[in-house]
Amino acid sequence: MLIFEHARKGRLNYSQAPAKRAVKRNIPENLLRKSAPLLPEVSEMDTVRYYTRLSQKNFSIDTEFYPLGSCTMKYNPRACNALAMLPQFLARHPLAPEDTGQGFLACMYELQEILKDVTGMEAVSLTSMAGAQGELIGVTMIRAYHEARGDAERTEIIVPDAAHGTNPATAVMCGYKVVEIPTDKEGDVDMAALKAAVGPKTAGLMLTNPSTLGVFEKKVSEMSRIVHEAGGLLYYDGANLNAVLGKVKPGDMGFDVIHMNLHKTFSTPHGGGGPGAAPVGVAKRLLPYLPVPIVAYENGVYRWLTEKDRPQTIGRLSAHMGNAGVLLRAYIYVRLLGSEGMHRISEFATLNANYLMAELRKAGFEIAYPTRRASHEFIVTMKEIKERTGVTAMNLAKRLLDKGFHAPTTYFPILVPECLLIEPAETESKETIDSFVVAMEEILAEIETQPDMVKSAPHQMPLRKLDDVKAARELDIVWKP
Amino acid sequence: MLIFEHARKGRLNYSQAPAKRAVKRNIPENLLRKSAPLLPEVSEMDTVRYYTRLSQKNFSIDTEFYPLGSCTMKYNPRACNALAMLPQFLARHPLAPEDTGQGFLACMYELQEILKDVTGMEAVSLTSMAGAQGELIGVTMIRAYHEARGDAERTEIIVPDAAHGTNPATAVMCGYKVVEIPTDKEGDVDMAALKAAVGPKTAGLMLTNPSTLGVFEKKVSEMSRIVHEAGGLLYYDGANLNAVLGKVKPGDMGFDVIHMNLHKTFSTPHGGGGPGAAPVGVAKRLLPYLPVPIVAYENGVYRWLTEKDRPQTIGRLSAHMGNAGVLLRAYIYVRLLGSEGMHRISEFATLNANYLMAELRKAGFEIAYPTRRASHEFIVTMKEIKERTGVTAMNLAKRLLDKGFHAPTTYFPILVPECLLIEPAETESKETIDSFVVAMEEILAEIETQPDMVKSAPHQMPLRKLDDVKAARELDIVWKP
Amino acid sequence: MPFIPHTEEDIEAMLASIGAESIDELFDEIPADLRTGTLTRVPPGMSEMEITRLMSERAQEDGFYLNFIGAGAYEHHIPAAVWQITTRGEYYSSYTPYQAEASQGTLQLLYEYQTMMASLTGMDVSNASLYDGASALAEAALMAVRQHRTSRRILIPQTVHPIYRSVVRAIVKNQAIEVVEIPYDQASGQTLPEQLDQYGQEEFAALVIPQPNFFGVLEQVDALTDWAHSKQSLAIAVVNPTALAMLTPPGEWGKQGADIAVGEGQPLGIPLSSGGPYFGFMACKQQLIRQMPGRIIGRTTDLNNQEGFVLTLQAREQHIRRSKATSNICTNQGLMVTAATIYMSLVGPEGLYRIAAQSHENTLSLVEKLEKLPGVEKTFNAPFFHEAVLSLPKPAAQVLDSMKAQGVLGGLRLEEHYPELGNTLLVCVTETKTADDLDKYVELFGQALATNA
Amino acid sequence: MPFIPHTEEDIEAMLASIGAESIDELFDEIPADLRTGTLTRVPPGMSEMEITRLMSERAQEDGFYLNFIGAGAYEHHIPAAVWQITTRGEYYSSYTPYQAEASQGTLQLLYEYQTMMASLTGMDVSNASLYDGASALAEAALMAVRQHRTSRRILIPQTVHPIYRSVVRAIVKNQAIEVVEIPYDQASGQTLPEQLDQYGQEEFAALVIPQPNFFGVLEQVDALTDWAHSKQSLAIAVVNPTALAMLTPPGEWGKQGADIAVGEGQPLGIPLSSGGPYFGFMACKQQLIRQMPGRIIGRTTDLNNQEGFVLTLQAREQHIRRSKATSNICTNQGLMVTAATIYMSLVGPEGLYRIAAQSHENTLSLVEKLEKLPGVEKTFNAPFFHEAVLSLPKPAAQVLDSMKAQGVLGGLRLEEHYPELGNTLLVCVTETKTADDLDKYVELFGQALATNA
Repeated sequence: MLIFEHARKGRLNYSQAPAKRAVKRNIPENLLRKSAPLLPEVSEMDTVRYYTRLSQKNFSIDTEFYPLGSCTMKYNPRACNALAMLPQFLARHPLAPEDTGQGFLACMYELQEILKDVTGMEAVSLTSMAGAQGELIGVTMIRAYHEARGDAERTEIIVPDAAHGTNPATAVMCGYKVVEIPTDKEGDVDMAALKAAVGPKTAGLMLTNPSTLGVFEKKVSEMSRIVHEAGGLLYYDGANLNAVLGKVKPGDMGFDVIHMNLHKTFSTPHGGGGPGAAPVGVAKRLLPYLPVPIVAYENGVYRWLTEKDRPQTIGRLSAHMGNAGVLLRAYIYVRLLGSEGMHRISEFATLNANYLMAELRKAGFEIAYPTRRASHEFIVTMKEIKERTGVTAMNLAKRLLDKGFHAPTTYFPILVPECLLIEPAETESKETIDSFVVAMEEILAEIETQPDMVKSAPHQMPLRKLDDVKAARELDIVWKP
Repeated sequence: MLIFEHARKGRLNYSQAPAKRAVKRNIPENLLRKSAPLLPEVSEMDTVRYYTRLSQKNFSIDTEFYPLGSCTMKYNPRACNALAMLPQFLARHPLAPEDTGQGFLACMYELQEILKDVTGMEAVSLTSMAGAQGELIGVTMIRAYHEARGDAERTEIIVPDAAHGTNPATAVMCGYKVVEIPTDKEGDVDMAALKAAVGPKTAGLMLTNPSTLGVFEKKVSEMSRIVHEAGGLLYYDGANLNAVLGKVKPGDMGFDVIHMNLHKTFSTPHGGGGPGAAPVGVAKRLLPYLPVPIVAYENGVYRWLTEKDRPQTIGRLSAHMGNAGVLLRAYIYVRLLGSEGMHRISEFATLNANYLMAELRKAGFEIAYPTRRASHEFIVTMKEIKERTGVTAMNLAKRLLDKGFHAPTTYFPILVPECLLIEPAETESKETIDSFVVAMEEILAEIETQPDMVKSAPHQMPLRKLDDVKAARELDIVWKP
Repeated sequence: MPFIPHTEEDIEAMLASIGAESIDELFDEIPADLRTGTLTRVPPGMSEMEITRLMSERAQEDGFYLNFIGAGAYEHHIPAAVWQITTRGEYYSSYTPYQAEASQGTLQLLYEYQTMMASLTGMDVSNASLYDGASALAEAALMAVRQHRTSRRILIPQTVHPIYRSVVRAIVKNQAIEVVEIPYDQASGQTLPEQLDQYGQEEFAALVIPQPNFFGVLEQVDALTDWAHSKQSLAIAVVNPTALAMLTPPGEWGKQGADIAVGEGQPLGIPLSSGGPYFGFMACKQQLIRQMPGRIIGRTTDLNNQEGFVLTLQAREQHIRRSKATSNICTNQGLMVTAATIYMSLVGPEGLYRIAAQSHENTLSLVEKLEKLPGVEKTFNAPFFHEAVLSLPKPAAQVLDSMKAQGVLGGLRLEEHYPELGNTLLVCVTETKTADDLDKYVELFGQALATNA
Repeated sequence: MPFIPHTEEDIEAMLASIGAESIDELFDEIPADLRTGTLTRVPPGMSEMEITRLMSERAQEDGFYLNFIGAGAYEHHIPAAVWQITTRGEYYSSYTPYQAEASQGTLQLLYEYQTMMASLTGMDVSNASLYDGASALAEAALMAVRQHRTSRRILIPQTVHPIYRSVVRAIVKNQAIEVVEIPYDQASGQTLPEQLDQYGQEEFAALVIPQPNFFGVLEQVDALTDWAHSKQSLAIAVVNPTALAMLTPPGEWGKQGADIAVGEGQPLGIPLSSGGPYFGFMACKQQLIRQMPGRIIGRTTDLNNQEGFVLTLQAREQHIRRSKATSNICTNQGLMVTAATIYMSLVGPEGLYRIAAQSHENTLSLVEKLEKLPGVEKTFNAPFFHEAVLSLPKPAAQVLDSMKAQGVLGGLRLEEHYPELGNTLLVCVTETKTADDLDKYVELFGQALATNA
């Protein structure tokens, strides 16, 4: 039953609204609404009850192991939430004078400094509200850089075929043509193809390292050299920064611009699909183009740098300065871990991934890149199993739900058939990983003995498998009374 | 799996403890602990995950209809929780000087005034931490009163057989003998028995009105006269105050002392069994005996009254001033409702109860006191059904759990066989009550067609019926590794 | 090791299973010359106790002010239930609902959100949110260009929030889209329909119509919408969701209604929080749905024919369509929308109306009182919603500084964005302000005007 | 109608079903002369917005202080996770777990709590909590009297918290139980075992043994316990749960261990909150279990032989046994114990040890620094845990007032309860205080001593 179906006409939560309708008004009749909007008329208690119960229908990090590759589902410390929601922080208006927000701005400035250090970049802007927006900013800066140099010929962005879909989509949004290059069988970018692709039209290369295949691009320095020599710039998609935090700095790998998904590496909550935050870091040559505002610290005072201070900036990407509350959570998280904790993130994310990979291999699963170390994630392919039994990666994923585990990422990266991209993250214990292996072993046995049961999973969830095709075909996206 | 079974030796949440063991020490070796206590060694995330999932195994007001008679399970406004937990309130030490707590004390003083007004009593002390402690305080004051008058002969407290078990237990704790008097078939106290029971030994009468049978004692004024004429005092058990709030004041009914369960009438949370709070109100003659501390307002300043101000006080019942955080929640609740909202509580609690009683009667259930109005609760008896089908009140209760409703109170009051004491409370909507009636009708049908299924309920819960007898016989109350 | 649960025994057993000697060995594919040295600007770790104290001190340093600034972010009462439920782990720490069967909580809620927003805006459909109001407007502009096919020109009145205009420019510039700004009428603060024709001589994809506009002023939305449609262009509404409880929704503007409605969702239960996270909303007509970026939730059935919810129309999105997607957008602002949905459920249609009406009345009252002060007058003569521009007889900065010293943030100076307006102040009053607050404002404002500085 | 969901139509339909004309008619059994008039001292209702503002203002009025008061309530760091989970609706708004199958969350947690507390105190069993430390001590006294059968006499050292002694007297007096107070040694602040014999000549039911005692001083618990047992009496321990991470638990005191251990549970994750709600804990030896008041949870199995938890030994309780119950207690402090259990899980044995050890070290450090000030000395020469009594060269009230004006609460004056000690101050330092805090304390303290007032 939807919230609307709990409603009764005329019901009102008197505590939550002014005691009566104000009457003073200077609005012409023709601008006034004629009929009330369809908002539910439900009591406060029933609203609380409804949304509390509804929440219980979600899997989440706080309730289940969630080894979703490429998403870094790790513990979101509760302290980050509590402290970012201190009443004074919540109450502060974004346009309140800077001298009424020195405490907040100090956090933002320090976060910028910390992010610069861990990425090896020259400067950081916190404004971006999501990874995809970070990419947009990054590629826009690449474009601005070339334009400022009067180099109008560069119309292409090179993207490996293993990249997140956001990479090519972003390049197109920035007016570029996408040149896709293939991956070799070891999971690395095909260097010959890269060499063939670069040239005077190359504006830049977008690279995720470790890649979405869960392996470190060993020849990244050479790639950097090739692209730079051709006059292009290097973009670092920070989606997998968790795998190398404190171990390798993107700046040292030769990247000119990077976005960092704070909701991944820096453990801000995913919130059922946002809000994220994805600060952007740049090497020196892109410094003038960074989006504003940026926090500066001058003469003991924090202040915003704006277009006035940064005349070449690509401008603003959000109405204020980005997702401040998310940034606060990330700030608190890095302060909790500190310099001595940064590299532990990647170490234990990597340990967990390699251990789980080893255990699943022993259990009989096929690893897509068996000769490689896993980064913080790795790929199992169900290709052989599917051909033999008809059970797909998605079937296995749904069956895992029955066993109390969220499924890994399925069918991404698209170049590995029937793949499961598995990322345990560093906050999971060996016991949890072991119990996941047991569940995977059980399913492997079920596939042999009762494949139809696996194919029709889930069975233990409140709902059986949902019909995606029907959803798209008989589109019902707004409830009608 | 228990939390202990998620533990690993040597695991530590570094964020939650000092960075190292402090070494400075002046404690002799023989006073030092030799082996570590059995506290779990579980990661922060696993602790959060474990207790989050565990919580989902509870029914609660925030998730289910909970018509538990005599318990007044109504909505606990979330604002009360949020505001009582403002950081300054939480941080304040109970022994901090009064001038650092004027904001808090103002709330307490106003709460006292409000409670005096709604009960018609002369003064109120907020110190009591639960209903049973309120009773202890009340009867102790009755004792102090008689003792102060040199009247040592009064050794008996009269208690109707319908009373809560706390009433006789409290009288005994206060050194009194309990004289139990019966209930007539209309659910009222047997007046002849009362008259026979009172006399020079009578210290007082403890009465709940409306009674636990869900009916208003119509002859309360006469009872008051009888007891008072015999030299006894009247104690009002405020458990059912919700039924008459703003309609009748216990002071006007002639009561000398009253406790109010704030966790019932004033909607503070039950918290899985506490903390409660049960301020005590007194008529003039008991004023000197009220427990301290009490908040006074003098010359624009709030301060605690202590033994110095109140030399005849029965003393202190808690280390500080009672359950301050609970009192704050109740204060916020009464301010939200205000004077115009007090009587609505009883009106709609009564409307809901009488409506549900009428509907259940129509559905074929036997009402224990069919000629009476329900107060905020009423009793269904399964006596005939049990005799005919063997299905008990407890069986029905368990079956209700399967249908997503918490069970009513069963087997209390003990004088009605196979009883269900049902209290919907004013915050439930007609739709919810109607859906409960549907569930009750379904069970009634199931009793006729599949009584064994009903007898072996619950079936849909995570666990089947638990073995109470085994629990008591093979006592296991502490986990052993 | 904060947040890392591994014991020494665990590490040994895991390395043994992997067949590695040390954790460091697991990084052996990273060329040695790339390995990072020490971090120099990350401070040492803190315990939760220490960071709690630090953050509490910083919060106290920032303090509380009586706030009369609006300008795109509005202080409204947020019921305590909203965030107590929203921060439940099941909402707070779940991912995008890719596995529908394990995400019905979020999915069902988002479907309800879409329904509420479609109805509030009077449009046919809504997506599940975008980053914020400004970027939502940029996405609407891109959407209009895709739909129009022939023109890459967008008309934006200068009465649209100046930063929204900046954001639109920053985002659409890459795609060679031209943004044409339309000046406003200095008397009314409105975009006058009768003066538009010069901008319509060349083809354009869409006209943006703010309601209320940045000045708080109500635009002549019917005429503006009809004008855009008369030019075979789209009408994009930028609206305040609280105001929509009182004002004609975009779907009913003019003869056909606006085509796309976007706006900042923050007023619906999201704390001001120094500017974010907020959320942008976007609703549109049925025929534009496949051009709409962002997540969309659809109702469907499961194998047992039980009703349930899934992400739908994913073929528009980047993770399926890559370089051919409608946008690069990958997330919505799920948690914010969770809060907004609970907020809208708690206040309901009548509650939201009262909130809007009270905000409106409070603003009218304050403006009336301020107009009585010598030299103070309304800058514009058109009706306004819950913000108004006032012309002052002395520099606004001085007045604001003086009020700030007394704990009141008196509004926003318009000088930076509208130098032509001179000494003006944009002041906003919501339902959170009492009669005493208004009196206090007037008193401090009067004092500030009276002092020489 | 706040929190009442009834529409006009609902009310009409419900009255029709009942067969009543009006809601008022439902009250027709209440004699007319008893009907209440208007309420005169209840203010008009407020909206949530209004009460939020009022409470926020009152909270700000109270402000924050750097607190060095202990005396039975201790400021410790509380992990954010504790209360975020504890206030989840499922814990916060559930009732006593009478329907076990619908209450496994609370029941399983309470079973774990019992296990933790039994282990922390070194006792065999624990109940599921009592109201607070003071009332728990009173219940322990009653329990000892029931167990002893022949004596109604309880020995309580004056080193036990003065208010605990008041509460015990208030509760046990009704049952004609005699409370005998034992003076302390003025040099050590301890209860000296060698001076007890005069109190043991007459039979007594129990000796109460605090550890640490109210002065923060560590008692000679082994000798005290053995002395009580040598007189065929019970030993009742009153202990600080944080201290138990470092100190010998009551179950190991002397040759046989104490018989009952009680105390205030507040240090285990419960905010100071002006004094409550806290919780009392009680643990005891196996053979006393049927004398123990309060709820007890037991593990059992269901019809399918699955493990589960229920309330057990209810035959001791008032709702079954009425006038023959072990106590009139009806509730525990469920929600507080929920928080404490999560707290103990988060800090674990090592964390709790570090918290205790750091508190101890901090107190030692502060005392050392203060002793260097002229005229300041430790009042007692015995070891202490995280509180100490200091003798001052001038009235403690003056010193405290002076420090308070600088935002520091310097401790508790002992004069009221221990006039014989003169100008003394009980000061407490927990792990929450930094080296800077101690320096600040010393500086302000020194200034306060130096000024003439």
